[in-house]
Amino acid sequence: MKYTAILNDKEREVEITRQGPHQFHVIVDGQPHEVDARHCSSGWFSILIDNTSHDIYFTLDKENVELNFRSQNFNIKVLDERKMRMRRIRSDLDISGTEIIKTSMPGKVVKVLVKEGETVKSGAGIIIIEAMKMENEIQCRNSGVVKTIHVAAGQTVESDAALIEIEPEQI
Amino acid sequence: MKYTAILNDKEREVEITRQGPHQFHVIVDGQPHEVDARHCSSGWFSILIDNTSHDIYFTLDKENVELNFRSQNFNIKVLDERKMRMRRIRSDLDISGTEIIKTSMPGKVVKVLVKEGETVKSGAGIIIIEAMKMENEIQCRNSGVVKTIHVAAGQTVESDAALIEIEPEQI
Amino acid sequence: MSKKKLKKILIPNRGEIAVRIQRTCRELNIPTVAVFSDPDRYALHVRYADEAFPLNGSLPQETYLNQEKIFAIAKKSGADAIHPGYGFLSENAGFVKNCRERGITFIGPPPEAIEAMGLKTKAREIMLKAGVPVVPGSEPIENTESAQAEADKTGYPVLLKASAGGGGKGMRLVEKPENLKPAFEACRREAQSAFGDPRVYLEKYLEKPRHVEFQVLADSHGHVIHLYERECSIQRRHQKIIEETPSPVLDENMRRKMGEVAVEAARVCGYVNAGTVEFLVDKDRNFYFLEMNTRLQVEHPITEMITGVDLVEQQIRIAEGEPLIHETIPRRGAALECRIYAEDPANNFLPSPGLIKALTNPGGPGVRNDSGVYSGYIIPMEYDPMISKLVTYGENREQAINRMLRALEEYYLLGIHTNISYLRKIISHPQFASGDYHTHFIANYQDQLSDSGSKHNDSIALAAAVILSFLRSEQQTAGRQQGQPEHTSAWKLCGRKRSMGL
Amino acid sequence: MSKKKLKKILIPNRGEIAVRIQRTCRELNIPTVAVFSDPDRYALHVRYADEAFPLNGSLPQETYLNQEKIFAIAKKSGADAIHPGYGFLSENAGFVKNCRERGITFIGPPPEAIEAMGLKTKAREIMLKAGVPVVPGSEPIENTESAQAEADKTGYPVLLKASAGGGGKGMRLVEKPENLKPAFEACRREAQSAFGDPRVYLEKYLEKPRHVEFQVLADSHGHVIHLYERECSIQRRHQKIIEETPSPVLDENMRRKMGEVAVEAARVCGYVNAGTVEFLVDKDRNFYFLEMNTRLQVEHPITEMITGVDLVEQQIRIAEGEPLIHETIPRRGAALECRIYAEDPANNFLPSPGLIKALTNPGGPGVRNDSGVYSGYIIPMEYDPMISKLVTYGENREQAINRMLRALEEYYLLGIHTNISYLRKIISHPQFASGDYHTHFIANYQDQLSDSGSKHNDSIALAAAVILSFLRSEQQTAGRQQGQPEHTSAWKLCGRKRSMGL
Repeated sequence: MKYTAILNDKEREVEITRQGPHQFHVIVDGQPHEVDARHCSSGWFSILIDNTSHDIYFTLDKENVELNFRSQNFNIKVLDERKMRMRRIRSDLDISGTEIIKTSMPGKVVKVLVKEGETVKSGAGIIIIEAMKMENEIQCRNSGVVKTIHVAAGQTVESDAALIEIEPEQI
Repeated sequence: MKYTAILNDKEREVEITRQGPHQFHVIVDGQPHEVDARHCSSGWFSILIDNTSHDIYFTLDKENVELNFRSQNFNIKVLDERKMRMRRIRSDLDISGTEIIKTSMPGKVVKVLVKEGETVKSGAGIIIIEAMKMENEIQCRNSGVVKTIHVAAGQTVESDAALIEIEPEQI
Repeated sequence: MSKKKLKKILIPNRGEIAVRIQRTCRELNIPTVAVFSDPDRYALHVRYADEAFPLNGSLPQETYLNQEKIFAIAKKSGADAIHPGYGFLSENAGFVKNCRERGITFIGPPPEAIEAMGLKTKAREIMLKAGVPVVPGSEPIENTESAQAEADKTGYPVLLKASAGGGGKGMRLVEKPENLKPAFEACRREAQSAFGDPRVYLEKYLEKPRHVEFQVLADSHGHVIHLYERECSIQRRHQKIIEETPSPVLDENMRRKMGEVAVEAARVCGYVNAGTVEFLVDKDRNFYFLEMNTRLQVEHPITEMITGVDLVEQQIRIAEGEPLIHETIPRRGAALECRIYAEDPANNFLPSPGLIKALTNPGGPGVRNDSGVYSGYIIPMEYDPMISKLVTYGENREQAINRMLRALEEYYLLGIHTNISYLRKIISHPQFASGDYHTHFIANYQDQLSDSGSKHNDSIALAAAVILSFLRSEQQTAGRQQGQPEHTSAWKLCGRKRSMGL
Repeated sequence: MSKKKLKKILIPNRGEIAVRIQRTCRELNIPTVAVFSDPDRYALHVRYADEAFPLNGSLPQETYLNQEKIFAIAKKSGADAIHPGYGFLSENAGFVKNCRERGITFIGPPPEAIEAMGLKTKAREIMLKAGVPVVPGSEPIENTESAQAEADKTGYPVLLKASAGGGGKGMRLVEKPENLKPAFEACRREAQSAFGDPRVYLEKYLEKPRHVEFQVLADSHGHVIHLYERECSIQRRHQKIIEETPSPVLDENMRRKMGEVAVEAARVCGYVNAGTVEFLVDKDRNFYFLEMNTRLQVEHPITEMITGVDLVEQQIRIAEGEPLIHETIPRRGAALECRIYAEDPANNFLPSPGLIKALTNPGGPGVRNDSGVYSGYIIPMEYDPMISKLVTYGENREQAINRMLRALEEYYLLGIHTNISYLRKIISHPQFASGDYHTHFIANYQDQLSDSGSKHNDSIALAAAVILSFLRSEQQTAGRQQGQPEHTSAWKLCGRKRSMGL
């Protein structure tokens, strides 16, 4: 069976064939591997890939696979051929470039450092959030114009809530 | 709500009233206790009983509750009033005193030490099972007569399988 | 001071340090009383305690800093002693006085020593009088204008520090005059929130300084000894994250001199119990008194590793009025500590509270993990993101480092972000290995440390991800055929199945 | 012997000792190769290894004792060295010779030393010649008749022991002539199954003996040192279950004498690498050579705790041809080890394999846990039921004991039966605390040790059990009202709910 796996925004071809109850033949980027994969306990996976041993913690959420081993974290999207076709169609429609400033953790807004309509450079400080006794400044990734500010100083915010939206400057 | 809890073959009365989302008023053997009980993670229960803290691991299987804390193990049967009535009716019918010799773990029968029809004293060696590289002799609890032998030397046995049955001697 | 065995110890603290203290108490067969804020009902220190009482509330002021509530619980539970841990009330002289008035033994120094050393500015004055060299700095500063004047006088860069502070909280480096005002304000806010005291002072910022501190123990009979140094120069935002002992920079002569000064510093302020004398060492290996921390330090375990002494036990013995049994304490080998934080190094080190989905603690030879969390615990957003301290011992520095790398690799803490792989990068860095580093180490090597790691595990990850997806789709198909709802975890079944054979 | 850095180490072993060796290898940056039997595919040593190869089969003879398969894997993986651990091939001189022939470094003694010491009977002969006192005993015995004759000559009680044995396996105490025959037969069966050699010999059984052994290290340049003793008198069915160092019975003079004899014993048999010289100490404190174990001992960690030395690292260095860097090694404090078994003390110590439903490893100061299992692991029935070794360090014996009690209390290993509470009873026993005990300790105090523990936690257990039942019935009612199937775990939901508030 053929899959496309997306790691760090790069698409990679992976082909898999079952060889036994726990044994698989896997071709990654054209390289063949013999794999013995076992589910050891909830969330834990032990794989022997060409006899090298790796102890992997995983979570599966739809097509997203999160893996952790040897102190490294991997977020991989795995798509079969049908899903890959759907994705290609969808991506043609996706043209919005608005950056949404979020906080990855709940906290309190200490200060909003920008005003609506203001032009900001990539890496500029946008907002200060206090969480776990520390003040943290959140910066924007891209240059642009501040479009909407959803929060104000003093307000408590949830993780992943949209705080501020920044539109790319029109060229 | 009233329950009968059976611990070490003794019936104990326990009354419970909900006081809050995690708070309970519990009367055990006439002694009242204020309890704050939280489910910390799968199988783990933290209870504060009159402000003493106990970290309890539990498994629930129908009316059987198994608890482990402070290196102690507790097997408790908890019956509500309806189940208690049913139990009383059933126990009147239960008159068999046959002792069934079991092994609590899978293993291999090395030797059967008794014959059918043989009279055995309480504590007598009945069978030798090899498991995990060790030979273990299993003794009977009660004196009686060997009624049925289900296994033979060399045979592999599962845990909790009935190996040998011993009937109490007729008085 | 008369001898008196302690009967029950209340610990108005949380997290790993509360558990650390409980462990020694349990070894000494002294029952402990935990207190907890609303978000901490599920915390490990509550589960580990003998008794636990709610503080009702979530703000520090209404919980771990609330003396009235704490004393009420001490009375109710019959606790005759309090061990404050670090942070919270640990360096609050008023609290210690209140303990004294209530006949409760405070396991720590007398209030006079805390006052003398607690106001960093006063401590500096005392040390200068005793002939101990001190880093140039100011009195407490009340407003931005005075801050500007003092900074101009000292010369930039300067460090702003909470007068009542410690542990890196409420500390800011100011390199240029235009940055002073916002830094001063942020510092006051943090100082207020962390220590309940907004006062801030200012200190000359030394070039390439090393931070070296000495552990001291003083009993109530006038004996003071030291237990060698801890090198704490690996800091991020003025917070120590890796500590080691012995310090790679000290030779025996310097160690002896600094140890004598540390003992003298404790003596001149009438110190009793465990304390730490902090020094800065400049690039020419001059040393300056920085401050004295009048409590157990976060990094105390590395001293325990090389001396074999349990510092919490010593604290309790001293509080009971026992004399120190050690004249001098020999040391052996080397030890290293890494502070494990719930934070995201890839995202500006933002704290990362949330559910710990899986946890494997490292073990084996020479490894100690002082943790405050467990698998299934939800790290609350209200507190410091430090979740554990990983400590290794080695016959020598190289072995301690290699063990730390091994232990960090064994440490799986999943569901949240942690600094584990970041710590590995620091420890594997050749400059760290050389021992020749100072407090700017992290700032200097920031780019190398934020490298996203080797890519050579990519194909392993890809293979694993595809196998997982493949197995799930197989099982979903099987599930649909058997009429099972799709959301039933096929993975559970898979885990159970294996008892049935290969 | 020329110096040669080892590049890759194959470990033909399993369980905690394989993981223990892997840990040091990882610290030294030497990749490891694991091998595994069919039931061991899920074992921790496979998960922890760098490489892992199947041995295909489940009997020891077709797996961990199968030299052909092991050498084939060594070749395939490019391993240039083998660390045997303990048990299995660790004391098989033929295997060591085969390693030598294939150019593979065996991390252990030369085959000649193994042969000399491996046959317990030959070892005794050598020691007698070197003037070392030896327990009276026999040559290997081939049949019941000779056994009876030898036993009559020596006088009852006698000990039957596997000639090729060690670690308590294939050992039987015979107190009366009528018990000799069945014991002899059982012994031979066990010896065959454990060591692949059915030979058995017979030894005089000393009265109230203590078992005290010395750790030795010998390099390939003729240096031999010892690393003090381990007291191993707490035994059940001739298997050590608790070990400590220093031994409470030795004074400095006796320690020095026995240490010298141990070094001499290693020297006379041309020993190289780590080994252990076992002595019996009788009630008048005479000591007798018992045997030499030509491998790493199960209980080696307590020596590591008091000396700070990593014995596996020393083994590797010695195998690489390095000279010992230590002339003598100082010791500090005291250490204790408890062997944690999957067995049921309430049911005649029957092994208790099965699924580990929950596992919390103890931690904090002075605690080391060398484990071979994990939460979710199914302990197979095919192997020894030891699942971990819990080790504590203390400034003195009292602290080491108190820490062990604390650590055992922290140790939750659920789903299977373990000896954890049994170990606590031994350690809390006043006779153990006094240090005045011998190898009959457990037999003598059997009744006290099998006490089912205090009842004062009963009402806590009852309250907890009823709350759990009450909550479940509430949730089942709610579930039925919402049309959920009854078997859906309401408890899961409960665990998740708490993120939503109090």
